[in-house]
Amino acid sequence: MNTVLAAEDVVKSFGAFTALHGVSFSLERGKTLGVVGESGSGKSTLGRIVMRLLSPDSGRVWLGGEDLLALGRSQLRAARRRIQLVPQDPRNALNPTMTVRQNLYFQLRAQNVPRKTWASTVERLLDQVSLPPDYLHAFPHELSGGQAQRVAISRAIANNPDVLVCDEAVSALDKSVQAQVLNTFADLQASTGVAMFFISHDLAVVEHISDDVLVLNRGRTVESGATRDVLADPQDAYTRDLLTARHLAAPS
Amino acid sequence: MHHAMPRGGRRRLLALLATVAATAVVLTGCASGGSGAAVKQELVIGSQMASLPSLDTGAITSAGYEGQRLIGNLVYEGLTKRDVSDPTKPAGVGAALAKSWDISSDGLSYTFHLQKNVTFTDGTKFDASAVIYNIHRYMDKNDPHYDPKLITYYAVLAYVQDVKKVDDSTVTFTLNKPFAFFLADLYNVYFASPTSLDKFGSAGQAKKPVGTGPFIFDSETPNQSISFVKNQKYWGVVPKLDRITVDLIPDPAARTAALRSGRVDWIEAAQPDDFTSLKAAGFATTGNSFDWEWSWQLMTQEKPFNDIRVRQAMNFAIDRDAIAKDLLHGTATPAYQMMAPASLYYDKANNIYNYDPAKAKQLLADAGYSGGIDITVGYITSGSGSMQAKAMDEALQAQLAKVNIRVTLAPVDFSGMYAKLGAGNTGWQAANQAFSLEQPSSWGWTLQCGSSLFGYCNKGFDDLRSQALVTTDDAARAKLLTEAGSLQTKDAGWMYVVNDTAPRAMSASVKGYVQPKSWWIDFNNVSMG
Amino acid sequence: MTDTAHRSRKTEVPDGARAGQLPPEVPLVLDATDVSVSFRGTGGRWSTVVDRVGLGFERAQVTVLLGESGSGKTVFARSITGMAPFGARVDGTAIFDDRDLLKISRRSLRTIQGDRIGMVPQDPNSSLDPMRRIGGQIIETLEQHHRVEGRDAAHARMIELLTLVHIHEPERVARCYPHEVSGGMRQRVAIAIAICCEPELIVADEPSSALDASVGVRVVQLLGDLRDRLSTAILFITHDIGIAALIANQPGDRVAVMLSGRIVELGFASQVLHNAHHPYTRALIAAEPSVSVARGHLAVVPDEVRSQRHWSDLIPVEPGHGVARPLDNAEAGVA
Amino acid sequence: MTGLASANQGAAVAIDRAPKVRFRSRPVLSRMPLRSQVALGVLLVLVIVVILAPVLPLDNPLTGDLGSRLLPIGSVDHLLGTDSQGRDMISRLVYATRTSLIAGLVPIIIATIIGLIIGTVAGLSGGLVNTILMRAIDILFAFPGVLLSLLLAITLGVGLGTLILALTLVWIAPVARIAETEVARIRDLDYITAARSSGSSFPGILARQVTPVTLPAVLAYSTSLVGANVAIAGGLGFIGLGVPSPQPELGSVLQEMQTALYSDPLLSLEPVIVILALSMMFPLIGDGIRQAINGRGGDS
Amino acid sequence: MRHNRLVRFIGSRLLLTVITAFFVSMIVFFAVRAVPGDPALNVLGLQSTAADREALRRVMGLDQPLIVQFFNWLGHAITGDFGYSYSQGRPVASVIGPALGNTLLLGLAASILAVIIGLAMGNAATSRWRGLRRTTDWIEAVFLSAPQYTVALILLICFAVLLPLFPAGGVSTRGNGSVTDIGSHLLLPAVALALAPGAQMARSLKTSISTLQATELLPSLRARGLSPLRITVHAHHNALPPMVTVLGIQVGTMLGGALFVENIFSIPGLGALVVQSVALRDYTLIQAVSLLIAVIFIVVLLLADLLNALLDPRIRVGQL
Repeated sequence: MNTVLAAEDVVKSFGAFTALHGVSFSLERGKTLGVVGESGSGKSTLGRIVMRLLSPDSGRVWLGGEDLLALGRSQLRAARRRIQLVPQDPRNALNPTMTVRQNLYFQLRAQNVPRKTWASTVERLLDQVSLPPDYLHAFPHELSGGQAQRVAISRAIANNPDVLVCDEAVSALDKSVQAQVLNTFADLQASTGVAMFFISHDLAVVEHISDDVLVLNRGRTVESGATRDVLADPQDAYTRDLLTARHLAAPS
Repeated sequence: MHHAMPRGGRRRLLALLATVAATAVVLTGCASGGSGAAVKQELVIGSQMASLPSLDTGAITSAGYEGQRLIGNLVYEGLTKRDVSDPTKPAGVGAALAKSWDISSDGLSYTFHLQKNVTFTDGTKFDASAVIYNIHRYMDKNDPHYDPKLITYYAVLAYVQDVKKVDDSTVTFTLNKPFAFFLADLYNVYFASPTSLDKFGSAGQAKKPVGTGPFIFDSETPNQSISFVKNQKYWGVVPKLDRITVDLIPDPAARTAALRSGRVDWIEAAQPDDFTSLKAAGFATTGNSFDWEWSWQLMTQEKPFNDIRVRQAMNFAIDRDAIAKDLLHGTATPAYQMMAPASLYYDKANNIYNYDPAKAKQLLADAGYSGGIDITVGYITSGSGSMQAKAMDEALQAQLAKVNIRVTLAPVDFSGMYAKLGAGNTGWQAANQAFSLEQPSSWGWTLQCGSSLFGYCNKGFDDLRSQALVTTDDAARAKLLTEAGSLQTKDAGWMYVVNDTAPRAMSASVKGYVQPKSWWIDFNNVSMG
Repeated sequence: MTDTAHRSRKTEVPDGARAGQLPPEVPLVLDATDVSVSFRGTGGRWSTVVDRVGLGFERAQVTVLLGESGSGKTVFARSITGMAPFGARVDGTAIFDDRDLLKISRRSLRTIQGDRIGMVPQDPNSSLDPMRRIGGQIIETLEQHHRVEGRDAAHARMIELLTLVHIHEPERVARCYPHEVSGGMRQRVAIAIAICCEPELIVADEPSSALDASVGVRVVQLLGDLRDRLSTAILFITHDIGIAALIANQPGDRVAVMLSGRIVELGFASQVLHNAHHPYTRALIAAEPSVSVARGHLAVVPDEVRSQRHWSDLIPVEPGHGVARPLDNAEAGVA
Repeated sequence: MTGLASANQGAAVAIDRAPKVRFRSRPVLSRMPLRSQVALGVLLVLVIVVILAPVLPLDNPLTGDLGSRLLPIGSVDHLLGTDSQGRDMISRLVYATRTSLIAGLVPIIIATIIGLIIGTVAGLSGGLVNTILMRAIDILFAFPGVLLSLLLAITLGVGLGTLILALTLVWIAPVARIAETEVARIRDLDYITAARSSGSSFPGILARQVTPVTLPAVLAYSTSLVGANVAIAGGLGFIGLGVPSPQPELGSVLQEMQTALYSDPLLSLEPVIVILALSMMFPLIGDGIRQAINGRGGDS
Repeated sequence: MRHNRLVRFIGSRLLLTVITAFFVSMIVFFAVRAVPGDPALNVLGLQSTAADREALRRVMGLDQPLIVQFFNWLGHAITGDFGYSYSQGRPVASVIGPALGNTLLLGLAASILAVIIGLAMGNAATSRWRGLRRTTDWIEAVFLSAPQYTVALILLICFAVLLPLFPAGGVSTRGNGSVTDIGSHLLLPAVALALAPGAQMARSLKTSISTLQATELLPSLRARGLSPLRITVHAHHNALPPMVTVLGIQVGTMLGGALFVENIFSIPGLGALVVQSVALRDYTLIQAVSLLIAVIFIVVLLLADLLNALLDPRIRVGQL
């Protein structure tokens, strides 16, 4: 049983607006699930639910076999150490009042990493995302977008989580920087076997990085399966529409 | 549908703006309304009253003597009045609605011969029935217009057993015991129109008083001002002024400002510090000594003032001359005893307290307070006759501090002072008020054993006073009261500070005003020119 | 020293590059030469954001300005249309109709902006006045430039414009406030305003980047159609190579690649996108994620390219296609 | 994206190029604008004077000589004149400033601590807790501040202690609201979301992530509030609800000097100017702090 | 549908106002009731007996639980019966009337001035001349933080005492109710009240305009070639809703400032009445006037919101 994250029939409404109408998926160790959809499709809501930043109205979420929704406060804190977030906006990914080192230390404290290993751990982490240790002293506003995002990734992998939830983690970056970050993700996955729940509106990115894909439209799953299969032969009109846009815009 | 909305919105906005503008115009109109054509003979007085009293006869006294002086005496009259025609003498008893009277030899029966041809300003005739109607209203609990508040201001009526009509213009009062100040004290027992009372009751009187006085109540703006117009049909000398307006300006600096800006023609209790600059600017200032004591009433039943030495120490500790001369620029004279120099009961020999801090300290030490004392003193911030209370009390506070008498000042307003005193638990060791002692019949609440709000009790003093109250011979009575004053002074019942001269300032256009040796004023000769 | 390569057709790199596109005597709509823009940073130091850039625009031609954030492409486009950001210092010339837009008075500028040069801003959510109805905003611009006489004519023209940008219920949409319609619709309205006076040049600054991909693609297609119908020159700014390819779809369209305030490669779209010579352009294209590239192997812009401070003027590599080469400090100083 | 923002990003790229990276922040003080530095300097001098007042060669502020009342400015022994009790104005004003600074600062300090806790807790918890706390605070906001302080002052009675208590109660709501706004601004930012999903505890996030970001802005605001608070305390003193006499307090000195409004207007202007200066100094300093924070780029 | 939205907005706003007003009245009532004192004594006076007072206390309902008293008081207050002011010797309502008129007049004058100051300074602060901007910044800093009563005193001393150009107090000259006369009386106090609100509005205008500059609206309008006048109209139209909100909030500042300013300029308005009733310790009056001032403020805030709903299509029909 290699499934690290799974959801079944998740429903979530905000007032009269239903963001998710019963979405299910499962994600295996070392794999990447791409979640695609345009704004309002519910993909970010799903991301927040699997991290239990939001509670669904109904449905179930398992993290490594544990029912995430049934956990008590302290169990939840422990569970959260196994699933980590790589946020969208590099400008807001890090606490602006703290240096890179302090930002990482906060994470290590939260993860119950022994204090005496902190100093060496953070250097190792920066190295993993190809940043020199000088940057430990930098404040976030002194970093470029790509650098900040790489620090955010290093924070997320600080204690070898099972799953990374990447919520539009590369969409605010310039293309060339995006490439760097995507490479970093791929390298990390290869070396640590972390599973990725990869949310993006950019079909190209998802195509490139995902093993499986989940296409959402207005809160419903319109397509799911292996990336290659789905995108080669989309069954749903919405997916085809997305693909058309993608292909139109692709440099031929 | 949808494009109707914003149009409507805009129209509504315009309507709103229009409403605002209209409101402004209306308000402006209101503010200007009522003034109409220019009134030439109009006097505007800036008074130190902080609020207007109820306008029902006796209730006017709730604003103190100032209320009577500037409101009550304009609208109402009593059978007698305080005669202030001679500015060199203290006020005596004069005839008012009664043109003359006979007193029985036992002093228990007073027969008043009423003025004829007097009518209330609503046309009702003033006659014996009207007198009886009013006295019944004050005394008879079953009278439909009986108001328990009024009788509290008419202590004199406690002596009255019965009132009888002899004929239309004659009434006889029968007293339950002889009372030497009966005539004097009737001065403020006002008479209101029975017609008006029957129609509108006490509440009506409180809003729209109808009396026989030289002026008729015109209008009031609560909290701001009250106006009177001349009573054209006044039975006596018709006043020269067409209109008197009294503005409430409790703040002394604001009174000066109002006088200077021409908003008022006359201010009560002018700030002495402003006298020089006011004179330089062409304003007239007046003042005359009269019977007005400004003192601290010490709570003699409680520590530390239950010890006479502490009370005397207070009196030796203060520099009255500095306060009278430096602080008040001579608008008051130092008070070294209970009676004011302008009082009928003044005796120079009783001036026993000079400025002697060393002696004060010694007395305190003798009383066992070598470390000094801590006291709280309530004082009236503004209102009838309180002079420059804050500045004076702060000066006293500083002077007393030099002999280790540490004073905390507790400011209250005029009515708040009496409410607190009445409640009994003031938490103060002394209170600062100012009053006239020309009415010995009303000394009860200040000086009489058992009823003094300050706990003052001296049997000898009470005996002399009760004797005086039934002594009809003026000289003998004065002697008794002078002796009483001497006793109280030796007792150091109060801390005597100064006697007021009622400083006023007025514009040069106010003519014919001579300040009497009294609290009372006669507006009949005053005119604008 | 000057980027003479772009200045005018006479000095455009290769002869015959234009063959078949336009008659040679057709003048440039806007000719920007040697434009530099700098800002006063903290401490009063001037930092140059656009460095001696020149570009000319012809009717019915799309010029794509391709670059990443911070490359100076927006500042350049705004500056040459007289819309330099507050506090910017602009040097150079931008000749439009024999007048230099960088020199003429604001008043004269106003008669050109909106009338003969239209602007499609990046974010339609903030470029339309939220307090005014859509129709009113179009009519306002028409009236400002005296393009219509009378209310009825203005209304008719407004409806015509909305129809032109493929809005199906123009009467209803005209009465809506911007927030009542979708983002794509708002961008169409912005385009309608930009073209309402039939301008000779449209500057479109990333018009699709705030929109969902499928909506954005349609907006870009709309702009392409309008170029055909109105023969307008379009300066199209984007960071997205896919979008660049989508709009620059005709043989005469050009792509200029901007890096740190300099144009490092310029040529016809087909040349630049399929036969890039400059290492930066190549890296950009190779950085495009795709199934065909193995994970972890997307190209990255080499550090030495990014940190290169000086680039030469464009050097022709084939007809109509020029590339800048790196200069060392000495050369830059000499140059 | 504006040109300036692009230019700034250009600067960020520049770090990539720099061969040797050095990160250093300028101290807060030097990033303040000149006028804030001046205000801070004046405040420091004032605080020192006020603390040292008992050992300075000043006259007794409580007793004066009735013979030398209302001396004009420039008198030999009394450079700033005397008040209506003949007390030296310099001494009066120094000691009054002392009282007023206490009445101005202490309530704000306490209110900031309490308000910060309420505001950040409400802001970060959201939901019902937020609704209840913030609605309660909204109700306090329905009072003009002066009126609320006046009501509290008469309820609690006259005196420095009660004045401080009343003013503290007045200022908790504004501070809490600012703190809540600040937290709400960052609540859904990525780094807080990341912190929440890190497995850290609520107090941990509050103390280590939220408070450091919120604090500078709240402190800047609170500093500005001291000015308003000095003004209100003075106003209460002016109408006799402040510190009882003879203890000098700027409001009561102001009221006291009204006596001289016509005889010597300039004399009566002295306390006005001191109150004016005090109430303007703190907003200037607060503004300076705000600009210094923004200048750090930490949050804007 | 759109109408419903507006109706719902107004309805919810009204409900909120009523709830706020309820709690506000609660605070006013209990704050003042917490002050020790015997209202019966105030009414009956010194000579009354304890039994009389006790009887009156029963009549006045003072023997009932506080919460019952509160609802009684509130019920009466809603019908305009605020009780009896012993210091004024008449029903509170009759005292408040004229004071309210004066305060509204002063408030209106101050609001108009504040709007003028706000527009002038806001535009100066966003002008293209650096010198003007900096000067305006300084003036704004001064205006924002100068306590109203200090401004009032300075104006009084400068323009009524040292240089007697304006009257030192009151609302109008005796026998003269002309608009110019009232204007000359209200000018100084209105200026004293209007500076801070004016500066706040200027700040709001400045923020709005620079926000519009930072977003693409103003650049886009410029790109459309619109004349400066049209652009200014657009900018001010957009800046209007926040300015209205600020003005609404600032009315609170003015009402607070009026407490002192009315006193200084001897204007018999609500503010002066509060201060006076504090000096008189007339708690019934304090309760009534405080409640009235707070309610005026709440209503102004409501009006500002409603006005915004009319001004701003996004509130009127939109997502908010």
